[in-house]
Amino acid sequence: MDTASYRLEWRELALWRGDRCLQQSLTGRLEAGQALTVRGPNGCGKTTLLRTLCGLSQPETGEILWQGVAVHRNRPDFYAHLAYAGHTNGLKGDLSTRENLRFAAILRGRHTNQNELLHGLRLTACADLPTRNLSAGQKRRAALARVLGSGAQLWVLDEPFTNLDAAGIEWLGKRFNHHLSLGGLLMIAAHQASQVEPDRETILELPGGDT
Amino acid sequence: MDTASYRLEWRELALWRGDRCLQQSLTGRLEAGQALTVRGPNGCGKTTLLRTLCGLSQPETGEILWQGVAVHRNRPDFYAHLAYAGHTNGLKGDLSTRENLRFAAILRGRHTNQNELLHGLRLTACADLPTRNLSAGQKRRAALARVLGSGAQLWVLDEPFTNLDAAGIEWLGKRFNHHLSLGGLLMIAAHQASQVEPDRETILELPGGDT
Amino acid sequence: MISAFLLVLRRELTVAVRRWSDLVMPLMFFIIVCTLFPLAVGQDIEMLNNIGPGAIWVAALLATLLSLNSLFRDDFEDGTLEQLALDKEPLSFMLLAKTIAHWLVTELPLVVLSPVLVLAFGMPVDAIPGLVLTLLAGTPALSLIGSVGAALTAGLRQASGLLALLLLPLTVPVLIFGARAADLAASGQSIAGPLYLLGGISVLALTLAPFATAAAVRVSLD
Amino acid sequence: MISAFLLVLRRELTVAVRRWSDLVMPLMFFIIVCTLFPLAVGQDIEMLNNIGPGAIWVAALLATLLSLNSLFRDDFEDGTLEQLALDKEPLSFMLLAKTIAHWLVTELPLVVLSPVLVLAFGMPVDAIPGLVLTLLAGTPALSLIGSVGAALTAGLRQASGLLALLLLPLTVPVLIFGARAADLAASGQSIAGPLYLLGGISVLALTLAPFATAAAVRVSLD
Amino acid sequence: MWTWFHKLASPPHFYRTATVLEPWLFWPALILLGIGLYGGLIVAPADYMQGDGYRIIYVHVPSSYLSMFSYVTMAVASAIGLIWRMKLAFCVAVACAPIGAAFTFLSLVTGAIWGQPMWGTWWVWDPRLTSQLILFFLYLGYMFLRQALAETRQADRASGVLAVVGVVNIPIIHFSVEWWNSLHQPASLSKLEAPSIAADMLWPLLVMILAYQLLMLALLMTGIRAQVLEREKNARWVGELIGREGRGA
Ligand code: HEM
Ligand SMILES: Nc1ncnc2c1ncn2[C@@H]1O[C@H](COP(=O)(O)OP(=O)(O)OP(=O)(O)O)[C@@H](O)[C@H]1O
Ligand SMILES: Nc1ncnc2c1ncn2[C@@H]1O[C@H](COP(=O)(O)OP(=O)(O)OP(=O)(O)O)[C@@H](O)[C@H]1O
Ligand SMILES: [Mg+2]
Ligand SMILES: [Mg+2]
Repeated sequence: MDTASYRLEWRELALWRGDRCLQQSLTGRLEAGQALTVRGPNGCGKTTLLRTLCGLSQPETGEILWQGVAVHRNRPDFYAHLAYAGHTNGLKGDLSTRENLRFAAILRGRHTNQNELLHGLRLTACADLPTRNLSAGQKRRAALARVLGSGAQLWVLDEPFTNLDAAGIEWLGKRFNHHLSLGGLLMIAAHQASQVEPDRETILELPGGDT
Repeated sequence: MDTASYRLEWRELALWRGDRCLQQSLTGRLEAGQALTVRGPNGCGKTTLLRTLCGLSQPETGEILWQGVAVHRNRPDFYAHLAYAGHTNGLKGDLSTRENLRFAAILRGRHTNQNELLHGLRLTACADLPTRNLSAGQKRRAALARVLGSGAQLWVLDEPFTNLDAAGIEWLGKRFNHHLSLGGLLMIAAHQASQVEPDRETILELPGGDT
Repeated sequence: MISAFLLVLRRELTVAVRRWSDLVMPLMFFIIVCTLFPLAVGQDIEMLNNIGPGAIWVAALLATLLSLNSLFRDDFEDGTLEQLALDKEPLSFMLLAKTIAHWLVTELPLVVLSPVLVLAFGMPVDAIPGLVLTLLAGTPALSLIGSVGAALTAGLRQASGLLALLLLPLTVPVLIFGARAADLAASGQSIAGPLYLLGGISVLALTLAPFATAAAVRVSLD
Repeated sequence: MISAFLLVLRRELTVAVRRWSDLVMPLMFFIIVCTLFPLAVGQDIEMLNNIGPGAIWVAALLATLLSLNSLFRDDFEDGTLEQLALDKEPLSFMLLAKTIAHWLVTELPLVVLSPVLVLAFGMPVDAIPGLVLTLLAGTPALSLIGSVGAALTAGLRQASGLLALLLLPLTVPVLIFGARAADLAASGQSIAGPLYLLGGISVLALTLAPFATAAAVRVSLD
Repeated sequence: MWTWFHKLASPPHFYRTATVLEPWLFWPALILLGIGLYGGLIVAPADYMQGDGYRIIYVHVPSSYLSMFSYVTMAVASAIGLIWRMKLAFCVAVACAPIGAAFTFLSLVTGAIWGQPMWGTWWVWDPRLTSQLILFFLYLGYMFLRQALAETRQADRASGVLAVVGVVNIPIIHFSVEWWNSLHQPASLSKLEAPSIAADMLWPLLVMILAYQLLMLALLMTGIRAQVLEREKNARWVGELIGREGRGA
């Protein structure tokens, strides 16, 4: 990871779905070495916010800046530093975990040591099964392995702890802190504790959810 | 709910996937008013166990009895008392929550008051959206609503707390205890605390998971 | 049991209406295939007349194949198939309702549209009732037999080729009798014989296919 | 950029080869569709001869449609499409790779196999080169135009369904020119005219379709 | 009766039975094949219409007949497996498929070779020929479906359903000649009272059919043994078996 310090900013975002306004006037920033945890009741717009910041959805109003440059002006540069894992796992069910990871790594032009990562995530024994056959937690682990091995500075994770067992959650927390200590940026949406050291963490509590 | 006391038993179950033996010689029983929480590391076979007990998978060896009768001998009677929610939500994305629930209710020959349930699960505001548009937690709530409104004695839930916010988890715990106090049976797989009163709960700790 | 049946039927129809673009595809395909023949074969009226009934039947079979692909796959993936399998009502019955919905949504429009296509092939107007009758008698068998294949391949992705391979041997008799009867009808002869046969196949399929489909669905879920 | 392109191509091919049956399946499908025609239409050799080119083109279009159905839907549902959209390489390029893989896996085998089917229709052996050439020139257009439609329907908004419906007729010109050219080839005439036209459509599709596909994918993901 | 049935159905026991039976089927099959070929190619006179070309009948008819026999065996075994949840039955069904497919292929090829001089073309879309081709597709479908389903248990049951459903095609093949006017030879053997074929030509044919039948059973035994071993590879008795043979060698 290079040592330049990165920063993501967003200003006056308004998030709409259909004819409902989920959130308004969201402004914030995330700097190197910091984590932002988005919390809030179900349906308040966490996923929508994360997807919007990644450029998968268009905000109704407002702008998003990576290194001070509007994201949609410079997708290639932004995406070169971004790794995202959403509610869906982004794995091809017909390929094994190893193959899925190798594909993701080469696409990023990296050659990480897969084995260490697979071992840490306790996926070694099932790394050669088609991911379709994995258990829910194993699928989630494989999706996380893609992000952890991406070498990206900014990790955006939507409920990363879903389906993980206690040991997995703890291990993941350690990796988060390690990533932050190297100057990475982390943004997660979660209903559980984020496992990040408190002094590195900012919590964004989104209001809303329905009656 | 009628007052007869129900019971589910299983003897010497062996669970296999492909050429891997996940669990062997599982024997146990679940009686009216009791909850069984299945725990264990990712990939140890919780989902497989639950699906097998419901009759969705065939066990390699062993038998499963409902009221002392082998389950596959008497599907209609067993299924009349069973409600299951797995990792997938079992919702038609093109239909609204209300439509999905109405369908489930009529199929069971029941006319529960949907509105109360929807209100409790905080789904009222989005009850007429196609479920495809719901947030992850809202989808989960809709799937749970199907089980909670089913009037079945035996609830089998695979990681019911996934994607739910804190308030939702608490609310669900209350419903569990209520169901048990009426003489219902509950079986869940979970990585979190099950929210069930300790004296009603049995914990089945499955060994395994991979290196 | 009847109410469960009607309920499933109604849900399927509702979903189909919401996804109307999926609905129109097989129909468009049917029309395109039928109009292509005159283009490929040329203007020779007699020849067109000759291939007309066969072509319409082939188009119907292919349109069916196209739509069968997703008959159970969506339900398999979103978990609703699982829920049906866990119901106290007999699975075969509810799957029959699904199949009937498929017939209403995919096949019936073809049947209704076929008179127009008769004209495209320059066939005599008298041929219309015969053709429509054979399609009415034969297409239920296509849907029913198709549902068995669709259930067997529900859990598989990219299974369209496999599905065709599984279904061809089972549907060819329907195709042959159907085309034969339509041909007779076009030349003004009596179609009673093959028509009864087609009806017979459909009734046979109606009594047996739902059980095979249910068995296949249970296997796919395992 | 090129390496990302090749990588996507390789992954797609790996997914296809994963189960070798998947690769053989479009072929089987193609053969099966082609055998249906003689069964339905009868054994009259001259007639078979006449419909042969058209039937082979219909079979090719159908095989394409069936497989396009799931070209992006799977990727959409399992989230890999999202991942591609978040990559630093241009999305249109990677989607083009996917489309080319689709062509290699689905269409190319058909083209290679088509000579055998020429025999099934009792067409003269001289017709083979012409048919193969028209298929080679025309099928890329089918895949490319199809990919736009597949991208639009992946997320299935109502409006995109409508667009897909509009796209389907776009493949009709390809089909018509293709069948016409194959027909000319079978009767020993020069096919240069329609062949250039087909090639032209394919080249046009190659330059425009990837951008439309990428835009459609971004719309589907929003 | 039932105890015997259950004993036979236990994989190790059946494995041993099959091992014993195999040579007793294989060698007689070879001998009969020799006799049949001798009778068919040398003893039998040339046909007054077809000359020597008709001799392909000695391959064509037995393989055609066995293509159907194998399918029925496969379907019956599948039905037993589905109803009584008997794994061994599925082993039988799985072993039948490639054998049956091979016979069907042989029947198609010899038929086509024979058709060239007889009808002046390799292939016509005649009902019998078409339905035989369809039988071939049915076998392929069975094997491809198994290939596509990764888990054996699932593959067994799914392909079992297919085999049972597909059995409706067998009567269609057999009666196709009578139901439609067809180019193909109508039944000549089944008319027992007055066989429409000379005795010199007939007996080698019968011998060949018997030889093919025995050969098919021998191959079936081999196939079943392979299946049983494959499925029970983790069982103790297989370990012992391999250990013993390993020591023996
Ligand atoms: C590709 C071409 C052919 C195919 C697929 C084919 C297929 C078959 C089949 C399936 C049977 C078994 C019928 C039954 O047992 O019910 C059969 C039997 C027979 N075939 Fe063919 N055949 C072909 C060509 C021919 C030709 C060219 C001849 C000779 C003119 C011929 C002569 C016979 C005879 C004599 C029998 C025995 C009929 C009986 O006794 O039932 N076949 N063939
Ligand atoms: N074909 C196969 N061959 C070998 N192992 C397989 C095969 N299919 C599935 N498995 C393994 O079987 C196990 C299935 O576990 P299951 O889904 O029951 O786990 P679980 O306890 O529910 O886990 P989670 O907490 O992650 O949901 C996984 O470990 C998976 O890797
Ligand atoms: N077409 C629409 N019209 C109105 N509201 C919509 C529409 N589509 C989506 N929504 C609403 O937008 C919200 C989307 O929320 P989002 O998925 O961002 O929630 P979330 O905070 O991630 O929730 P969760 O914790 O459940 O994952 C939901 O409340 C949903 O009901
Ligand atoms: Mg969310
Ligand atoms: Mg699980």
